[in-house]
Amino acid sequence: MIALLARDLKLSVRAGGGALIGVLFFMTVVAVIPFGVGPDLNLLARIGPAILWIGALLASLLGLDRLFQAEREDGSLDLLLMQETPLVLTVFVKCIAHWLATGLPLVIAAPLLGLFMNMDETAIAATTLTLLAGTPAITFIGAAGAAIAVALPRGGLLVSILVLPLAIPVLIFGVSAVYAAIQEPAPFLPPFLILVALNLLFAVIGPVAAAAALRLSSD
Amino acid sequence: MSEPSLAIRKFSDLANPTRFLALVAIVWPWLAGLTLCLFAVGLYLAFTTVGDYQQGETVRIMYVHVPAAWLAMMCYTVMALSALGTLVWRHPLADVSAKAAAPIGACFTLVALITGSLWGKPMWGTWWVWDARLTSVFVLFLMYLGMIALNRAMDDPTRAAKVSAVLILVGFVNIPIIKFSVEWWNTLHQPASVIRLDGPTISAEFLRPLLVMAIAFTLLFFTLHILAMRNEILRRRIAVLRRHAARAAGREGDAA
Amino acid sequence: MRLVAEGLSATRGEDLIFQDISFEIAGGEALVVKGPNGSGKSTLLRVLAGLLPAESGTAKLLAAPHPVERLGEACHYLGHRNAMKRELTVDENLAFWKDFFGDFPGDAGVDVDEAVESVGLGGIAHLPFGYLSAGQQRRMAMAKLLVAWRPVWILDEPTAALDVAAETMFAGLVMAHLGRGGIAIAATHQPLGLDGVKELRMTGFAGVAETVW
Amino acid sequence: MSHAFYVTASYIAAFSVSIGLILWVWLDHRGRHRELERLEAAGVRRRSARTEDAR
Repeated sequence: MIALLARDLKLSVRAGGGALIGVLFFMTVVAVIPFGVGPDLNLLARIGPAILWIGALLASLLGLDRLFQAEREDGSLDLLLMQETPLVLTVFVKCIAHWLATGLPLVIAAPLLGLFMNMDETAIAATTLTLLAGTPAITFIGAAGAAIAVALPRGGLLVSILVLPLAIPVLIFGVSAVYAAIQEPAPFLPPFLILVALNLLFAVIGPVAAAAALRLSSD
Repeated sequence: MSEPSLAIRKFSDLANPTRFLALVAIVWPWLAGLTLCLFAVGLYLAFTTVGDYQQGETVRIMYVHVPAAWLAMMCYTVMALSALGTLVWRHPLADVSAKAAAPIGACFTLVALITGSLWGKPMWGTWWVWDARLTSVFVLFLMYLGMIALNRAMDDPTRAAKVSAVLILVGFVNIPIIKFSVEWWNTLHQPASVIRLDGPTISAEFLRPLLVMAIAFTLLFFTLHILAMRNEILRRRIAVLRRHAARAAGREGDAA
Repeated sequence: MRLVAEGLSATRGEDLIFQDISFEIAGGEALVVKGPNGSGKSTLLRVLAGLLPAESGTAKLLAAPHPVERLGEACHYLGHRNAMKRELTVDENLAFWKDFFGDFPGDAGVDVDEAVESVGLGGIAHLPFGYLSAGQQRRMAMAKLLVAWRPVWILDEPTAALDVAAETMFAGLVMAHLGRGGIAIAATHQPLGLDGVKELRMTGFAGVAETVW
Repeated sequence: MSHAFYVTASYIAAFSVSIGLILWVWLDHRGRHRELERLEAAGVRRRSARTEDAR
């Protein structure tokens, strides 16, 4: 399993890997927002957390379609399916590798973009923390969508369409946790704990569903 | 100065990468030494001049910020010239040059952004304002990153070079438009109270260290650029050798 | 150890690809599946590997050193695609599969260098897989069969892209595998150069399946 | 925070990014050089077989 993790990480940083693209997309999307809404620093500070979250959500969906498609194209998927190792575990490890390569850079880039959005220290810390807790959930639930779309010739866009509605709860609790941290009366912990719970739940549902979909779509 | 001679040779009788490598081996220690000396002088000057009465000590940030911003633009110009070389003269070194310049340009742009932000915090009280100049530099930074990503996404280097040459030129043509529209957008929104970067005209006292630092940074860029080009040439050579190796092994396999 | 298939049939979409196929292979024996294009050779192999569900019938490995739930766990499957990553070197690819497969109880796979030597391509394992020619890539995919032990080899057109020398080499590998008590099932048009093998002839399209529609 | 802090911070930032660049170029060169040597050790040579220029 460590071997699979190491291989996927290696593939994502080698030439042609997608590790850089996601974070670049994230930066571009967030950078474009002020051109739309205007450089009003107070307004940007107010909507900053939401924009960072939406940007991170879109960016983490970006490379998701390749998660199983690449394995299928060169025939590796067949061999992964045949082994004694439970397929759920294989999918889980692939999700972890994918998150480390694409999700974690987003979390690291978030504080910098927070500065561009003129957010204060609390807001930046809260956004980074919630992204750290929330982006794995997006990857896990996205894996299910990627597995469902794996057999389609042009599944890339479809994955986003399939997964976005499923990721709405993550977005809701992620953003509301950040706003709870900034605005005084609302407590931070309840939405954040729900976010963590969602993460754990999706860590189970996602791989199980993805494994089932992969078995069924094999032909 | 070794700089002009290199430029002349680079474009005239240096079609051959091997010749280029030989030249780099001679030139780069001198260039690096000169860069080091200039940096020593520049840093000495930068820390001995008195501070500006308005901006205080922070004026010293200018000595790294302005050269980095200058390099960010110059590097893009170098890339645009290389892109022309790739597309028009099909010079084999031109695409190597463009590819090697992208990460260096991105790094200097990053320095310009960071130092600009560090300058802005004590001046404006915030790390970042969507000032026209800063924003344009940020857009330039994104363009550099996009270029690097494009180069990494394609595994055939010569094809990647041609495609990214087109992108570089499109970007180069677009830069004035982007700059103009960002400025227009900015004046549309910007409240007049924000202090602009230019401030009072720079007096000769600041100009001297600034010039020395700018030349030092430029030389640093060229040193790094030719060394990065050398790496890129070696990388391509390795790729060719590997293909040779694979083919040679095939022939032996048939003979056996 | 015996591989027993009883009354296998499989469908693709509405078509019944084959029906009621039964055979039995003991350790050390090979089965060559023959038949015209579209007769269901590949489908049969994928059913045996557990990649497609069988419409009816079973395939089991009996008297194996380690009881298996699914036949696929005891199998190597060499399909049309090589299952190697172009970006990684051959060494990295093979080391990954060796680690990921693990050995089936009863025997052990050889290490990566030795496997590369056995397919006759020693010395270029440090190259990225994408740099190799089609034939070399195929041979490296065969080296994958050697790095981890599996008693059953399922081979789908294994020598399609290979020249005569490589075919002979591959026949040698299969014979060595049979000599260790393994089982090989191969679908092929070409004669594999194996002696003393069982043959299964697929007749082709078996009709339209009875459906609920 | 004092202005000196911002000045030193920006010099440190510029310095570390430059060092990072130099390090990248140097490590890249060492890696490529080693690969080339390994290839040559394996008997793969360019037809013009000029190896000194690789340094």
